[in-house]
Amino acid sequence: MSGEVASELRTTHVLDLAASGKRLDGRALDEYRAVSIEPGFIATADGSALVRLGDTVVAAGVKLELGKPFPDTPNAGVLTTNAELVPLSSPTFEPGPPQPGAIEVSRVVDRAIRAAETIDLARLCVTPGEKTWVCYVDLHVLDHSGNLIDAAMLAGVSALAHAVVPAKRFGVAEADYALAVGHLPIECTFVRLGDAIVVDPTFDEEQAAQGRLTIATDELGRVVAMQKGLVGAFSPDDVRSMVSRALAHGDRLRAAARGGPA
Amino acid sequence: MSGEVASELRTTHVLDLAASGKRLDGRALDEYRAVSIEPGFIATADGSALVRLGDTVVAAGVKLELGKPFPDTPNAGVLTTNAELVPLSSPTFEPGPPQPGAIEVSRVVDRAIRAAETIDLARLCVTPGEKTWVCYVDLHVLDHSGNLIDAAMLAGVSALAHAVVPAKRFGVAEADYALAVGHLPIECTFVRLGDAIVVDPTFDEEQAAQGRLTIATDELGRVVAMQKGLVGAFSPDDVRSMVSRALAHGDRLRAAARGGPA
Amino acid sequence: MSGEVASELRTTHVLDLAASGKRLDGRALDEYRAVSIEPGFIATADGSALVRLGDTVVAAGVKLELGKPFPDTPNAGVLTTNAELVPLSSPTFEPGPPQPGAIEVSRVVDRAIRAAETIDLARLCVTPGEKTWVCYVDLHVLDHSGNLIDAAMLAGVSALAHAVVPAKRFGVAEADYALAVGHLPIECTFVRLGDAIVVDPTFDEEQAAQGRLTIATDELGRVVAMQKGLVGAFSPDDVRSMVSRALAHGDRLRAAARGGPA
Amino acid sequence: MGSVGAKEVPVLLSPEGLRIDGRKLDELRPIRIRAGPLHQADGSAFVEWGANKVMAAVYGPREVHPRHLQQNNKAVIQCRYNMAAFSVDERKRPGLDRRSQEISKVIAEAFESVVFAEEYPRTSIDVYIEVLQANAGTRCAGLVAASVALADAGIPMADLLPAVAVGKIDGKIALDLKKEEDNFGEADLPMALVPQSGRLVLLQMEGHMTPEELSRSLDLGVAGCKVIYEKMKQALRDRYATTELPGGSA
Amino acid sequence: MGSVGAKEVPVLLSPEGLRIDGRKLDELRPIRIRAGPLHQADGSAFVEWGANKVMAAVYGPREVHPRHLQQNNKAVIQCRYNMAAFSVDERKRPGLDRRSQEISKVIAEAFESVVFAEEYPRTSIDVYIEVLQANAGTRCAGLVAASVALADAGIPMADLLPAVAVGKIDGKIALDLKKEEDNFGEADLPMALVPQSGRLVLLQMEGHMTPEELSRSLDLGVAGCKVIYEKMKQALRDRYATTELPGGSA
Amino acid sequence: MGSVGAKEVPVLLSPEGLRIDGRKLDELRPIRIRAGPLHQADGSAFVEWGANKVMAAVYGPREVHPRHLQQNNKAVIQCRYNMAAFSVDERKRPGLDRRSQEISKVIAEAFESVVFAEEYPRTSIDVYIEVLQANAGTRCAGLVAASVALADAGIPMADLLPAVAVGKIDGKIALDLKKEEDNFGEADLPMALVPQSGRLVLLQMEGHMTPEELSRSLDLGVAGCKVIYEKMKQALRDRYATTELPGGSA
Repeated sequence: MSGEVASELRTTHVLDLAASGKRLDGRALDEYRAVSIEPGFIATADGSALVRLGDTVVAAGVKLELGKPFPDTPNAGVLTTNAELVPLSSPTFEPGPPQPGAIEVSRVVDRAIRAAETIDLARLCVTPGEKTWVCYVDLHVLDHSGNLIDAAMLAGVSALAHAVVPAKRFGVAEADYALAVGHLPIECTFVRLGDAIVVDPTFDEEQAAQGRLTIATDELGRVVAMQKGLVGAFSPDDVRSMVSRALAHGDRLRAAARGGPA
Repeated sequence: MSGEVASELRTTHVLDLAASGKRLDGRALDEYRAVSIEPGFIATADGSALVRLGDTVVAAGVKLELGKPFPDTPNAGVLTTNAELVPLSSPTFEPGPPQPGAIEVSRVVDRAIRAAETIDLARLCVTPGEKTWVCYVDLHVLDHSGNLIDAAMLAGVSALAHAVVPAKRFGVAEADYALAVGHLPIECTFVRLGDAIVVDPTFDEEQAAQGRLTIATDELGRVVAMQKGLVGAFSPDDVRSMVSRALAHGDRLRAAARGGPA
Repeated sequence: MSGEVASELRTTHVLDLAASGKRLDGRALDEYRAVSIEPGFIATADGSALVRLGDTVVAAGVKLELGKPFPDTPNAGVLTTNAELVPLSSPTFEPGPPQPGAIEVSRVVDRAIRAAETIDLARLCVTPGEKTWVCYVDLHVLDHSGNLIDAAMLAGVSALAHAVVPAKRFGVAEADYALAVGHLPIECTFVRLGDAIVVDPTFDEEQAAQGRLTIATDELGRVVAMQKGLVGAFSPDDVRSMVSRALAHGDRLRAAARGGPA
Repeated sequence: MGSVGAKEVPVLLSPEGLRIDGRKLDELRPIRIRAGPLHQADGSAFVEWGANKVMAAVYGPREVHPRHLQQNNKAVIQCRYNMAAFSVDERKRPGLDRRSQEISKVIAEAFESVVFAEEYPRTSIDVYIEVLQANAGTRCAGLVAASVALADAGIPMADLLPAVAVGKIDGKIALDLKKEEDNFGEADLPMALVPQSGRLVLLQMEGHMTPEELSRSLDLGVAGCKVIYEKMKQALRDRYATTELPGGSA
Repeated sequence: MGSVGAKEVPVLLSPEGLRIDGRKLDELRPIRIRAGPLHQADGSAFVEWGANKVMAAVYGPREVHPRHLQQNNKAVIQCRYNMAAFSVDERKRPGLDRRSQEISKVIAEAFESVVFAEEYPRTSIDVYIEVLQANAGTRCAGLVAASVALADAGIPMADLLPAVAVGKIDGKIALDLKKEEDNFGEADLPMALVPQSGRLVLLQMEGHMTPEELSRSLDLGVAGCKVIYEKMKQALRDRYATTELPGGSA
Repeated sequence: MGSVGAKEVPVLLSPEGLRIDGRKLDELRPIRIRAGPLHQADGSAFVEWGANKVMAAVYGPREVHPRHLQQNNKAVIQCRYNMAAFSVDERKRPGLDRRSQEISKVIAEAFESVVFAEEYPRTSIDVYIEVLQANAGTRCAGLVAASVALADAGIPMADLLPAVAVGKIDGKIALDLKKEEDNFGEADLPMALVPQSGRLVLLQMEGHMTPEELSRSLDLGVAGCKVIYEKMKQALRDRYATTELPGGSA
């Protein structure tokens, strides 16, 4: 049986199940997979986390280095988010320059961090116009079993929440200190499967999906970022319903990212 | 009928017509298409023009920014010409890094601007060895219906002729001022069709051509640049004849680029 | 007869010959091809050499320019080795970015120069943390008839041994002076052909080889670099035996690189 | 969204509730759409929307390039959103940056949601968008232009795709932000609507909004899209009356 | 090897002949190997070796991509050794630099020397190595991880490929250098062994050694490889008892 | 052409009308051409022309790579003009810059005008030019070398392509400029001639010339090409007497 045929059969099966309110892995439509977060997984990073979302695994590493501020924002630090969807993590990823999928993950995570003001960029500045901390958030996907954006977001904010500014090593302070983080944004992704809208899709559900919507919320109950993806459409009422579900999932996941139990 | 066969038939037809002194669009062999020039088309540029040469459309934008002079010419400004043959403008252009065709257009236009000394690079220098104006001439092809070099040259010099140095915005003078321009070079392109040599070729004529020659002249009646292209050959006498024709066309087109009627 | 079949027949023939202690070009198993070194071949370089190793031809050019030291080694000069396996030199090379083969040649040569401390990087520094000589060793392969690494190494050290620091031209001294060079490393490459191990393989022998080992030695009789390549394996005893052979070949070739007869 | 450490924030709303260009909160900028201005493309459109100038062209259905993207059961839809070097205040380096690549992706997915791609298996429908002059809202202007260009090329679609961004300025929800409003506002929410189904095929957001604000933004955007929809249809009707070039009577 | 002009050289050997982490000259760092931690890959392994953390995955035999690399008589083996941006002290720019490309090449050649590639003509066997945390010896850790991943994927091979580096510190030959030893030592000699034949399929060296030192290094490395070989086999045996994820009980 | 703000202009013509190297205005620099110096290529040539050293090689007719460039009715002619990093005073970054790509294009078009490409449909004829030492006129030296290399490879052509640049120094038309003349002269006009037809297949120009000066330049260049043509034919005749390597007796 060719890969294409197998994939079509799986898609039909996923849609049939959804029509009767069921999912391949037995979850309810609004049930998130088990999440585990291991902060400090990477000793060479200034902040890091390994996140498992079901079988999806993403490592995040935060590095802080001294650099120059941008000319138009002399009093602000620099934040750079980068996602690597390396071919190790999925049969569908190819070696080479970043693909649109990787760029989308990094940009959606980046937008949420900026909009939620997780990092006060003004506090990263060392000498206005001259020297500032550049904060790199590198997201390294290891196992792509669906819903990369949520997993990458969780890994990113967990790594930031546990990051230490290497001020002593770079000779700008007597001691290193914890990176100050404000609101933690949490992404929550849904896909449409026929008339059903399910949360935290697996890889197979993403393949079968008729539209994807990612909603980032912060702890003040605000929406800070959204991204519709894949082929498909949502009504405004669909969106309103997903927003309330995203807020509920966000609260629970945020506690996990801060260090509490998931 | 395949595209290849259609293209061969069209080529034969173009050549047959030329043999009897005629052209597909009814022009005489030495007749240029209608030219229209709209300066100031792009408000975000410091100088701009939209040029239509028959159905060929090229937008040019000039941007001036402060930068460092090259180490070996500390008293001179910097001029950079770039042509984008974007895939929007022709079924024959592909996305990706600049193709040889785009590089040729930008280099031929650039050579003419330099040789004609359209811009006095020395006057662009702000502080020798430290700070200078960098003048970008960006040529954006929108519709490729033949003779891109001439259209791009016209758009480029029109944009330069109407450019304003943003000296106030960059804080190096009290007020912005018009960019000083000297001689305006005009390119005039010919192709051989059998024994005939026609000016300002359309796309179909370029496909049928047995050699192309572009001649840039300035208002002193000098030749400032030439470029032979495509497969084909010209005798020295052919070249001499095209030079006189290029001078005549150049005078008329230059007036249009300066702002007069084409 | 297809290229693939011809190549297989040649491989079989090379292996059959080797089994009886013979080689296609009549050499003994431990016999190096004739070497010729022409220093100063490139007048535009600060040091240069054209090396012929049998039919293999490599040009090396050394250029010295002023630049900034690396932040973590403020008192040291910079050495950069680059190999260009241009498609002119072999039917097997393709245009485009450097292939793994070119990267391997440059890195193996670079490692040997560094490990042998051919150049005292500290002496290249002009002003600590500010200004230093950057030494480029460019290896340009012209004819690839086998054993590129050894030929490139010979060309590189010959070019270095005859290089002149352009101190006057760059305005940092009253006169140019010879670049000080210390130990000259020499690479010696072997391939396995069945049970035989032959030195200085031709292109055909490399195609037939079941493993390649390159050993760089210096004039103190030390091994300074090694690189195993191609598919195949060597026992530790094989390696020990090749090391002694490499030392002997190295002494002879080093004299040629210094300027004496090969 | 406000850049940290950037210049001072201007007053975005007057005491009378008017915006810096005198518009009301639910008012669109002027829009002109011309269908078919280009000769080489199979379909094209030029959109002037406030101070945006955006050209779109469509080629296809045609051979897929590169070949390995070919699909046996439908056309692939490839989209390239590009900004001209001179389209923004500080010259942009030519070529697609990460932002352009992301926008190209979401626009392609929006069109895949309405084009009847299965009618043209093993082909490519190539949608090119060139931003010539940018002033906030270029992805929506690009969608509108590309949508008209697709219709001009005769590509069968379920519907046209009007698009608009809703934002938040000085705490108020506002339709169709211009550059200063986008730079110093609190949120930006671009969307593209399938008018006949009432569903959204493009939806992005950045900033902060309460769920209630977001809900109102969706309604405001849908209403704006309906206005734009009429202008798109009119442009296609006008197509047969005029074949003028861009800027011809601008 | 010591960078010219770099920081002061630390004491690498104590008067008692112990190394900075207390090891003896012929002692390996602690090694943990887990087979099969990943779900998407056809085979995988995670190796923690001293302060190195390296993940490997294998896909294939599968279609060759790009197509023109396909071989009619055997599988091609493609290897990509990559370092994560955060795996080293100073952030590494993402993407393969020249060092990574060279290492990818020699690792691919090592595996081509043992995999029975002729059993899968016209296919590709893709070996991916991701270094997540680096502390000297990552190419050997990568080889070990990839070797177990190949076995986990069921790819037929003549043997597993244990690998280790031998070096020279303070004039002494030492097994399995850690970062400070590598930075300030006098030589580094990584190798990969085919245990059943006693032959080396990967061998590199940089620094300076007398022929006699080199000879002893080869023996020390071969002995080290044999210890690692046992751990690799044990990891594959444990594979059927656990399918835990990386770091699960780390 | 003189760079603005560059060093002082040297005296290019003596009172006696002689040039900085003692040549008369219509005198060529010394030229040596050797056919067939390379062993791997199907054809090759090495040209020393004044202080230029240029190697050319031809491969083909052979398989087209990349495949999609293949033409059903003729061979494609691909040309790559490249400058070695050490060929100029300030080290050149390896790889093709825009200038090299333009020159590659016009040289390819020149050869397409004379090679009987329709004799080898579906193949590629690859022309490689490596500039090892540059001193003005490298594209002409490259054309001459490549032309001899094509003949050495047995590729059928209408004619060889001699080439030379004419320039203007101190207001006088001069043949075959060397570096200082090119840097500080007023015009540069490279051309390539088909001797049997008297037609030009490569022609470029930069600087300023009156139509009358240009006319004389064409005549001077054609005369120069004819001298070079004889040297090219002699090199091919000598090919059978010697197979020496480049620089062998230089």
